[in-house]
This record gives sequence, C-alpha cells and structure tokens, in this order.
Amino acid sequence: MAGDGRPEERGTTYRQAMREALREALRSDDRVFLMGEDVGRYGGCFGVSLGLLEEFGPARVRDTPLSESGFVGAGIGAALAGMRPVVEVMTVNFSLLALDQILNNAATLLHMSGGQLPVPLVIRMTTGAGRQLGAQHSHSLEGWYAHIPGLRVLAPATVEDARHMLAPALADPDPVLIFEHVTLYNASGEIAPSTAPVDLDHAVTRRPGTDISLITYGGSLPKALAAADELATEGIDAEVIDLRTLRPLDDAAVTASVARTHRAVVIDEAWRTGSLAAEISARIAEEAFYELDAPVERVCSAEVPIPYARRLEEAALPQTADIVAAAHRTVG
Amino acid sequence: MAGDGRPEERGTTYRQAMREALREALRSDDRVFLMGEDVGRYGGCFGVSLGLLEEFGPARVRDTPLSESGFVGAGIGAALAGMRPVVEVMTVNFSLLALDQILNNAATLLHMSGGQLPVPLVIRMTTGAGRQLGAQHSHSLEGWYAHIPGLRVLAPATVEDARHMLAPALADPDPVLIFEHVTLYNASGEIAPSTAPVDLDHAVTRRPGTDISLITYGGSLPKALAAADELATEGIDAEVIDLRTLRPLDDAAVTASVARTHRAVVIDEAWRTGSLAAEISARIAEEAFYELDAPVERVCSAEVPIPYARRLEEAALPQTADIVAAAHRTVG
Amino acid sequence: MSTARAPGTRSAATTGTSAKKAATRKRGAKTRRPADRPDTGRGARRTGLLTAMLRIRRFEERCVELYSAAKIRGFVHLYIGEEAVAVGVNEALGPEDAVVSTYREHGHALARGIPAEAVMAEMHGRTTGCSGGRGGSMHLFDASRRFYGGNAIVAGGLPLAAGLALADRMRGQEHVTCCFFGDGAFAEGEFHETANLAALWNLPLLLVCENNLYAMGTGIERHEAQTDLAMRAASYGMVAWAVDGMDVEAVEDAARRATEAVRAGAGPHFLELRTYRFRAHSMYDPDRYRDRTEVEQWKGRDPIGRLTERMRENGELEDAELARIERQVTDEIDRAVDAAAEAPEEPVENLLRHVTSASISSAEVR
Amino acid sequence: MSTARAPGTRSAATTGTSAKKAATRKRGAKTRRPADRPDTGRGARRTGLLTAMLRIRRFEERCVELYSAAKIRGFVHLYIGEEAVAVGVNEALGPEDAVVSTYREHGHALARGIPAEAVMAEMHGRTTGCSGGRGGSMHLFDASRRFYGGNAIVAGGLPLAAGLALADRMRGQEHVTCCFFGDGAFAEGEFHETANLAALWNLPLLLVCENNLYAMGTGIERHEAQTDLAMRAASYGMVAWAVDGMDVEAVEDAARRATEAVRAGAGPHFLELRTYRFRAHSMYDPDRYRDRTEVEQWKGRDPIGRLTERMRENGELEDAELARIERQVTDEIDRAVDAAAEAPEEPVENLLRHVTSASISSAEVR
Ligand SMILES: Cc1ncc(C[n+]2csc(CCOP(=O)(O)OP(=O)(O)O)c2C)c(N)n1
Ligand SMILES: Cc1ncc(C[n+]2csc(CCOP(=O)(O)OP(=O)(O)O)c2C)c(N)n1
Ligand SMILES: [Mg+2]
Ligand SMILES: [Mg+2]
Repeated sequence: MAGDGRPEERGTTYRQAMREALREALRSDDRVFLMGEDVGRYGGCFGVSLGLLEEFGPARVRDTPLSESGFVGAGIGAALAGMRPVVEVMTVNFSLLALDQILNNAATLLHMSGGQLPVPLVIRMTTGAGRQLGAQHSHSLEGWYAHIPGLRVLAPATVEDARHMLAPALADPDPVLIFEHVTLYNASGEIAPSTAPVDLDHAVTRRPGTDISLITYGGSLPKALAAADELATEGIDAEVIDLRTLRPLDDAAVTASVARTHRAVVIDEAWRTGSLAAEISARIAEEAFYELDAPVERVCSAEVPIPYARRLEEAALPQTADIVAAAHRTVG
Repeated sequence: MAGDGRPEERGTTYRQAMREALREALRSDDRVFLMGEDVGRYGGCFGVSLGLLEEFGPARVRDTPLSESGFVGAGIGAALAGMRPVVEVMTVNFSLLALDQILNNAATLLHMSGGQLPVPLVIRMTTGAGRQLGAQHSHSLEGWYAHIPGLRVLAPATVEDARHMLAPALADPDPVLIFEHVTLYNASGEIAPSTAPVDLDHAVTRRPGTDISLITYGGSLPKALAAADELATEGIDAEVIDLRTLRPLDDAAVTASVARTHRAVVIDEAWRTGSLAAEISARIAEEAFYELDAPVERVCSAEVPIPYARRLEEAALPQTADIVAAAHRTVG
Repeated sequence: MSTARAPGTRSAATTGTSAKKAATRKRGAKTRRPADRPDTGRGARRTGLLTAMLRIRRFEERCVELYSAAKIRGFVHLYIGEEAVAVGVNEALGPEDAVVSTYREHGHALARGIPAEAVMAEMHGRTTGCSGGRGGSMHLFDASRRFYGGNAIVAGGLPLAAGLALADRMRGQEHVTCCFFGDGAFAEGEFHETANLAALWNLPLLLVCENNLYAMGTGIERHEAQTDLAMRAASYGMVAWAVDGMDVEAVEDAARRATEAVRAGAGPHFLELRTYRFRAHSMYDPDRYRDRTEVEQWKGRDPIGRLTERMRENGELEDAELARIERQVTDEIDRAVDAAAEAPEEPVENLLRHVTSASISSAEVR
Repeated sequence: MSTARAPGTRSAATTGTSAKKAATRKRGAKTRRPADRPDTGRGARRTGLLTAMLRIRRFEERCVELYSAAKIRGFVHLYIGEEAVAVGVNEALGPEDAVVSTYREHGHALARGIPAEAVMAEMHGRTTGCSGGRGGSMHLFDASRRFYGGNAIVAGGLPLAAGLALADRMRGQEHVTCCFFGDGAFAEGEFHETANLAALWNLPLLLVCENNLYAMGTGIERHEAQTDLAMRAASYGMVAWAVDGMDVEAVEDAARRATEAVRAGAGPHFLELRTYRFRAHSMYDPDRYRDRTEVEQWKGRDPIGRLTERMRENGELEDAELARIERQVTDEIDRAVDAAAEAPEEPVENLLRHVTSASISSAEVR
C-alpha cells in the first residue's frame, strides 16, 4: 500500500489502485467524501479504503449503518446540495435495496426537474462471482443498471482503469456507477506514469486481431484474453474489446471491430437471458448485420442461482474454455 | 361487476376478468389469500379486487401497511409454510423495494436449499406507461424479472388471459409474477365459455401472417395488432406473436414464425437498451440467423425517464406508427 | 402540542403553550420572514397565513375543474384540509433552507413561494412549468427555492433529505432541511433508515409527518401497530412533538421552535401534524373507506375557517378584507390558468433533453 | 432480564428473575423438550445445554482448520462466544416450530438438531450436505426440521419469518416462528417493516436479536442512534426483553417465557440477547477495529466456562464427565469430517437441477 502518497509504481494491485484513486479524489476536492458500510474503521469490506479514515477523518470517510436505501439516498441528497459523494455499496447483491433510490431519484431527478437538478454522485460496488460465496452473494447485475437512462455505468477491468476512472467519474455532472469485479482486487499490473484520466465514452481494444471479435468487460476480460492466447496457438487471431463503459455503449467501436472480423463472441458473467450480452448481440445484428459471417455467440452464466460447490460454480460461470468453444462455433 | 358469481359473459373487462380469476381462486382453495396495499377496503388501487373483502373477509383479503419488502417477504414465508398467497404489489414501480426478496429469496430458495423449499407464490403488479403518470410511475421493468432464474413471468395481454392465467400460475409450484399493463384494465373482450387454463409454456399467434413477424406482449399487443391492420392495407401480411410468458421464453414459436416470414419486429415498452426485446432479437439471430432477410428491428421506449407532458409521453412510448415504420424498414 | 418521551431519549422539555402566547415570543423570526410579509403585528401576520392557505385552497379547487376538463392529467392528490401544515411549517423556514416533499405537494410548493403560475403551467405540461412540463402534479421542483420535489415513491424523499442536511452540515452552513411525508410513509423501511441516520449523525433535519390518518384507503390503525407516531420517532432519541395540524398558528409555533433547535445543532426534530384530507386520496379515488360523519367532523375543524373565526373574534378581519384576499387569490389563479393555457409545450424534438447534463435537443427520439 | 417499556406499549410486567428460580417453574416445558433429552433434573438438563454448546464450539474450531486447509471455502462466519443464544433459545422450541436464521448460523443449525455430518458435508459442498452442497456455510437448510436457512442478506430473513408465522396462524396451528438476526440488522428497513407487520397482525413470532455489539467492524454506538434495542422494539407495542446472552440458562428462561406467551396468542415478542463474538466477523476479517481488552473481558464471560463453573460448584459436573462429553462431541465431529471428505460431489451435469421444481438434471449448462 502506497500509504506515503508517492506516485505508484510497477506492481500495483487493483485494490491499491482504487485506493490511490480515492485518496487523490479526497485530497484534491474537499467536496468529495466516501460513505458506506465499513469503509472507515474496518478499511472497506475488501480492504480498498484501508488507511483513508486515518488520513481524512470520520466526516469524510464515513461509516454508515446497514441501510442501503438510506445512505445511497443520502448520497443523492448530498450531491444535490453541492457535495461530490462517493458512496460504496459493499456489493451489487445489496444494491437491490437501494435500487429504488438509484433509479427513481439519482437517474431521474435531472430530467423530471426539467434540468434543474443534476446529481453528481459516484456509487461504487463490487460485482460478480467466482469465490464460492453462494447464490445471494454472486450476482452480476450491472446489466440492469445499464438499462437505466440518466446513469453512466463503468466497469474497470484493469489496474490502470481502477486507478484512473474515478477522476472522470467525479467530473461527470451526472450519476456514475462503478462496478469492481470481486476477483480483480488482487490482480496486479503496471500503471503508466501518465495520469491521463480514462476516456469514459469509448471502448478500448485490449488485443488487436483480425479473425474474430471477443467483446467483454470487467471480470471477464482476463478470461477473454486467455482465450485469445489459446486461439492464437490455433492460428485464430482474436481481437479483444473491453467495453469499459456499459452505459452509454460505444457502438462504433463494436461495429468497427465486427466489420473487420465478421465474427463476434460476447462474454458477460450475467445470466444469459436479458444480459447485457443480449444487448450487444442485438446491436451488432442491427448495425453490422450484413458484415456478419456467422451468428453472434454469447458466453454467459448458466441460468441458475450460483451454487456454492466449487465444481458447480465453475460450471455455472463463463470460463476460458467456453469462450474458445464459442469462437470455434463461430469460425467453424 | 359480476358480483353474483354468474359465469361471465360477453363484454367483460380485463379488470373484471382478473377479479373473477381471483374470486375463483379464493373459492376453490382455502390456502389462497390475497395480500397487498389497499386490496381490501379500498378495493385495489385499480379496482381489481373490489368486493372481495366483503366476500372473503379480512384474513384472506389482507390490507398491508406500506412496506413492499415486508409484505412480499411475508408472502414468500407464507408460501413456504404451505399457503398459496397472491401478493399484489400495486405497481412495478414500487416492486423495486421488494426486489431483494424476490430475487434473493423467492427465486433462489429452491435451488439454494437443494430442492427442499419450493415457493408457490404468485405476485401480481401493474406495469407500463401511457397515463401521464410521470417518470417514477411509468416503468416497464418486467424484463428485469425475466432475467431471474427460478421465476416464471407472465404478461396477460387479453381479457381471456387475464381470466385464465391465474389458475395455472397458482398451480405452479414455483414463484410466478404476473404483469398487468395499466392501460388494459378497461379493455373489454369476450371470454369463451370454456374455462381451459392458459398454457403457460407457449406463446400464441394472435394473427397469422406470412410477410413479417411482429413479436410482442402485454400492453403493446393492441398496438401491434393495429399496426398489422395498417400493414394489411398496404398488402403486407404481418403475423403477430404474443409471447404471453416472458420467462421461460418460447423460442420455438418465435423461431418458427421467423422461419416463415424471414423478417421480425420486436415491440417492447421498456427502454431499448437492455430490454427484453434485445433478448428476443439476440435469440432470433442465434437460432434463425440464416432465415433472416433483414436485421431484426426493435420498437421500444425512448431512453428517457417518461415525461409527464402528453405529447412528450406519446413520443417516448412505442406507437402503432413506429411499428409500421419499423416494418417498412424491414421489408423495404 | 404534546411531547412524546421514550426512555433514554433526548426529548426537550417542551410544554404545551398556547399559540397566542407563543406568537409573541418568536426568537429570530424576523430574519427568516419573507420580505413581502413584514412583521407588522399579529393581525397582519394572520392575514398572511390566511392568504397563503386560501391560495392553496382555491388553487386546488381550480385543479379539480381543470382535471374534469382534461386540462390536467396523471395522478393529482389534493391537499385540501391540510393547508395549515404547509403554511405553518413554511413560516419557520428561510430561503436558504431546503424542502423535500411528496406527491401531495401543491400546498408545499405554493407555501414555499413557487408562483401559482409556474405550478399551474407544470400541471398543464408546459415549458413554463416549474419542472418544464416534464414532472406534472407529483413532481414540482424549484432549485432556486431549494424545493427538491415532488416524490411519487412513498418515503422516497426521506433519505434524500438526510443527504441534503448532511451536506449542509459538512459545508458548515446553518440550514435546515425540512422533509414532508405521510403517516403511511412511517411504515416504510426508508423512514426508519433515515430516522436512524439523522439521529445518529445529529443532522439538521426537520421531519414533518403529515398524519392525516389514512394511507390511501387504509386507516392508520390498520397500517401502524402503534399509532402514536411522535412517541415512536422519539424512540430514535430525537425530539418529537405531536401538534394540532388544523391550527396554523400551533403548527407555526411548533415548527419555529423545532427549526430553531435544529439550526442551533440540537439534531433532527420530528413533528407529527395531526391533520385530515377533506377530499379523496387522488382524483381516481371513490373514497368508499371513510365514514361520512368522520369527514364532516374534520371539516368542522377546517384550518381556514378556524383562523378566520379567530381573526374575526379579535377584530382582525373585516368582511371586505376577506373579500379582497379572495379576489387577490382568485385573480392570481385566473392569471396562472390563462398563462398556462397559452404557454408553449416542449417540442417533441426535445424529448431527450435533460436525460444527462450533456443531452441536448435531438430529433432521434427512439 | 430487564423489561423495556415505552409509552403505550403492551409490555408484560416481567421482573428480573434468577435463572435458578425460573428453571424450577417452567410451564408446559415438557411437551416441547426433544425426546432424547428427558427431564431428569437440573444436572442432566445442564449437561444437555453444555453438550450442545460444546458441539458448536468444537465444530467451529474444526471449521477454522478446514478453512485453512481449503476444504471449506466461501464466507464463513463463526458463532464462537455466542453459543448460549442458539442453545438457550432452541430449548424453548418444539419440532413444529419454525426457525429462520442468518449467515452466522452453524450454531442455530446444530442446536436445532441438524446433524453435524449434514452441516459439515454442506460446507464441503457435497451432495450429503443439508442443502445438497449448493448452499455452503451461509445457506444451511432443513425442511424436515422447519429450519428455513441461512440468509446472507442482512435482515432478509425477517419478512420471511413473518410470513411463516402468518401462515401458521391462518392455518390454526399453534406454532412459533423464531427469527435470529443481529444488531446490525436492526438498522435495515426490513427489520422495521417486519416488526410493524408482526405487531399489527399479532403474529406468533419470536424475534431474537443477537446483539454482539458489532455489525462487521462498526460498533453499535456508531450504527444505532439509540442502542437500547429492546426499548426500541417495545415502541412497536410488542413485549421486549434484554437478556444476558452469555448465560445459557437466562436465555433459556427468557425464551421459554416468551415462546409460551407467543404460542398463547400474545403476539410477537422481542428478545435482545447481549452477547459477543470472540472471533473476527468472518475468516476474511483481520479484526482491527476492536480493543483487545474488550475482547478479553468478554471472553471472561464465556458461556461455556460459566455453565461449567456453575455445574462444578453445584457438584453437577465431574472432570470425567466433562472429558466424556468432549470426547463424544469430538468423535461426532471427526465422523462428520470423515464422512464429508468421502461424500460425493454433485455431478456437473446436474447444475440446473432445482432451478425450478420441474428442472431435472441436464447436460446443457449454458
Ligand atoms: C413505495 C410506494 N408504495 C405505494 C405507493 C402508492 N401510494 C401512493 S400514495 C399512498 C398512500 C400514502 O399514504 P401517506 O404516506 O399517509 O400519505 P398521504 O397520501 O396520506 O398524504 C400509496 C399507497 C407509492 N406511491 N409508493
Ligand atoms: C443487506 C446487506 N448489507 C450488507 C451486508 C454485508 N454484511 C454481512 S454481515 C454484516 C454485518 C451484520 O451485522 P449484524 O447484523 O450485527 O450480525 P453479526 O454479523 O454481528 O452477527 C454486513 C455489513 C449483507 N450481507 N447484507
Ligand atoms: Mg396519510
Ligand atoms: Mg452484530
């Protein structure tokens, strides 16, 4: 942990990168404060905010009671009154309790008030499965949030994005949701010395390729990259697109990639039916129909409450092998 | 209102049909009870349950406090203990407050308990826009529920379905959600003397046709039928498919129709991004890719919190003219 | 005014005080009284209260007509009978204070000073409406008056109000956030989450519970296990008073004292205003669940009638003066209706405006 | 045991009674005592309580080892220190009563009589587990014992429990539903919605609040505005007692009295059990937020130690007998671990089983 505030160097973890981003935000703008269950004294349920209470004090690193609707709503109110709250909902699983506030207030007040009431709020939460936490603690519901007009939805998939997405999110005058995949916190990577904020309007190509487009985001990115490596050994050159921003979607990037490769596999850890992958697939069919040489494939979670048992959980989630298999179906 | 219990005759409204279905359920099974805000003394916020309190008493027609999570969860518990509750959540807009209970308990207990705990619960709610109720009272979120494994999701679009979907829903050992579009309550229609329960596993063709498939459900069905009539005057013979059951989806019916017509327009009042229409579109592309002569079109709501002003609301929602225009794009 | 006390609460030792006595010792009132209503003595103040209540009453009576004529649509919830609450509470608030309201908010909006014209135009769905026509009756907003709406989700405004209060406190501003909600909202989890947050963090929040005895068609004894709401709020360790919500001066007095305490840092205060709606829940409600005699009894306590009588008894109101106020209010509303009828509607091309701060007018609506 | 009273509540006039005295006058207790533990006097009863607590303690100590060895995964929340609550409360329940629990539920499950083998197999993710391996530590179920889980959403079990109680009452059955939850859950709206429903409808519900002073790393004084939880529950008009949760006999006594009252139709009762977890919140928790001396002080009140001492003082426990119990419990757990290690895992082909009642094994997992 770069507790001394030195710029971070090689080998930073995703967790540290998030923390550094929070620290920078708290330092540079006194309207920013962090609020949520156990963000302070405990250091954040996944250790993200460790040390921030000591550095910024209990007013700005604010532990809340268990009351998701209450404190998310309070974040909305504080944003209306000129603050720049960063609200942490421990996990997407608990965010359902605050969904009414997010949909009916955060996303809606600006429009409903005829433009009078922007809500400059950032809400962070973890998402995803893969740690044998069982059916109630393994949801991937970011696709639901991506359905809501008025929100911006982000999914940092790399250490660099963990480090540099928060600043532009806080600069956005409207509510921004950040989904951090639970399996990424220990991932480590290098952060380039440049501190350029991430461009929140565009997807990014994580691996260029010519034969097939693997389109994904968040926790599935490492799996897609692994699949691309495996496909490369077979002579299939896969392009990997990281959506980065789930709302608004960067259609142009997806369409351009598919126009080059003529084949697409969308990877999304949500349950297949009604997943964000369905939206991507539908858009590809709408916007690049005549470019497609094969049906778009989706690799999603099985339609089952995620089971605890290890092998069942593995079978339920998208795996690298599933992506490779889908690619084969598309190419074959 | 057929308060005397005579079998209903021609000219029944959707509201009366729902009421008759509830009455029949309450009469024929003493495990059935109705619970929700204002279902009793008030007669239901849309008048559906008028008279039932008088007939069945306050234990079985049970007014609840405003506490959606509390009474929906109580319905789940009562189902676990052997009752057959019908819980009314006034509108889908308020169901967000109960979504945690629906997703994490109702839909999940059976699997999480290894098959020990089925939840034979029916939850009814209104959905949809079109009455100038503004951004917080005009949601179409049934697509979110259709994302959840373990649930069955129904959308009665006709007076007959309003009358005959409840019985099979109550016979289902698992949780069933029924979405009643707010603009349908005053619709009237005839109910055939037969009381055959609706087949909940299959979509139904409301109008056969050969040139294009209009695929829809619930409150958009009348608009799709009107569009089909209009297209007919131009010599375009549209088939109209009513999905009826939004989860599980009847892929075979959709695919078979598209295999005949080679063109499809999906109509869904939800916001376009992440709508159920996206899922249908993705499935058509997956299962009938080589049958398609044109990209699947979606007619959905504009991505905006539904505005109050009449003309803006109309512009935000799918209209018959939009369906006709989409059909033209597909055929043209 | 009765003070509820639960064991261990910090309830202030407030005793019942007659409205008359209280009116003579308002501390710091002047600084928060709107400029157009100078403190020229009790009679003038009462005239102000009466005018404000009459404005709401007549405004809503006109709404009923306009609704029947299909000029106003959607859900419309009338405040008739409850005017003393909005007007009395508003007296205690200054322009820098914040207000969070419900779907039954014409009264709150008008009392707050949003012009009748802007409210009426909103209900007509016109661009000159206080929400640009996008909100309607349930979603009135006015950022310049810190009026944060207009919430159609019961109890949905409460967490928001806590956040406004928190922000004001964090920024060192001595503002009070006033949040209106009904007895029905008390049963929602969000009320309790907010009450706990507010008391725990000692937020400058005035919780104003409009207990009109019904949540739609469900009487309070059928939706609350314990109907003494002030007592229950006090169990959070906040000061809570039950107040006669049909007496505008009693409301004003309680609101002033509570607001001053909140402003001074004494933490959230809870007012239970015992009131009644004379009309149905909404324009759709056939009102079958209430006893007619109950309704009539409460009409006998009409806050406008009571204040009028009190003023007459004290020689503070002549017939001519009342007629003048009525005319003034009617003119105001007439003008508002005329202006609304003539105001433009938002062009359909602008449908997507205000979805995000960046979204501008766009022809692509789908 | 102290009785909280708030104005207007129906709080029963219960006075502090020593556990000893109370144990001699349990009404109707016999009918609800499990057959395998006959009422052969105080010593034997205490031996039963001690055995039950030790079973939980040793079971969880083994869990820690197995977790380190990666035999158990996911989130695991230990009950060590709180055993008196589960064991004491369970004494008051009969087989027809229902139990709703939390993610910290090994103790509740074992006290309820779910075999250690079934619980251990569940944590190993095996088909012989009490949830078929699909649930894990946080989702233990046993329909035959009316044990309804195992809920990982804080406060998520409360509404469910109200529904179970409602159904039992509607069907004319004199069962009690017992719902466990923590102090942290008290802040969630769902607790309040459930408390109101239960009190309003007079449901046969026993609300058992395990107040271990922390919600994860947040001390109760930092998450509750008013920390006297029994008083606050009483504000709903239900009987509420605060009980020493480190004294299994005090818990049993209070639970028996409350359960009898609930069963007799006196409506929901609330027990605040003052207890403490000796270990971290979960296996992930470095436990940085508690004072070591605080932890040590509470360890001095270890419910197992206290009961052991009491029994020794009364000549009810010989060293040999204690050793025998320890051996019995250890053997039981050894067998459970061995059985779990050898039990089969669900074949991946069966992934989709139990998604709906109709879903059978299927090879199509995606
Ligand atoms: C969460 C939620 N549930 C239900 C409704 C429907 N509804 C609108 S107003 C109302 C009654 C509210 O009663 P109360 O809080 O006492 O306010 P009042 O209408 O009496 O002013 C109900 C049930 C809603 N708008 N929001
Ligand atoms: C709704 C919800 N929010 C947050 C969490 C994360 N979480 C799990 S346990 C816990 C603390 C609960 O404390 P308490 O109710 O006192 O029970 P204890 O763990 O002390 O037994 C938290 C915050 C959760 N599981 N559910
Ligand atoms: Mg009310
Ligand atoms: Mg606790």
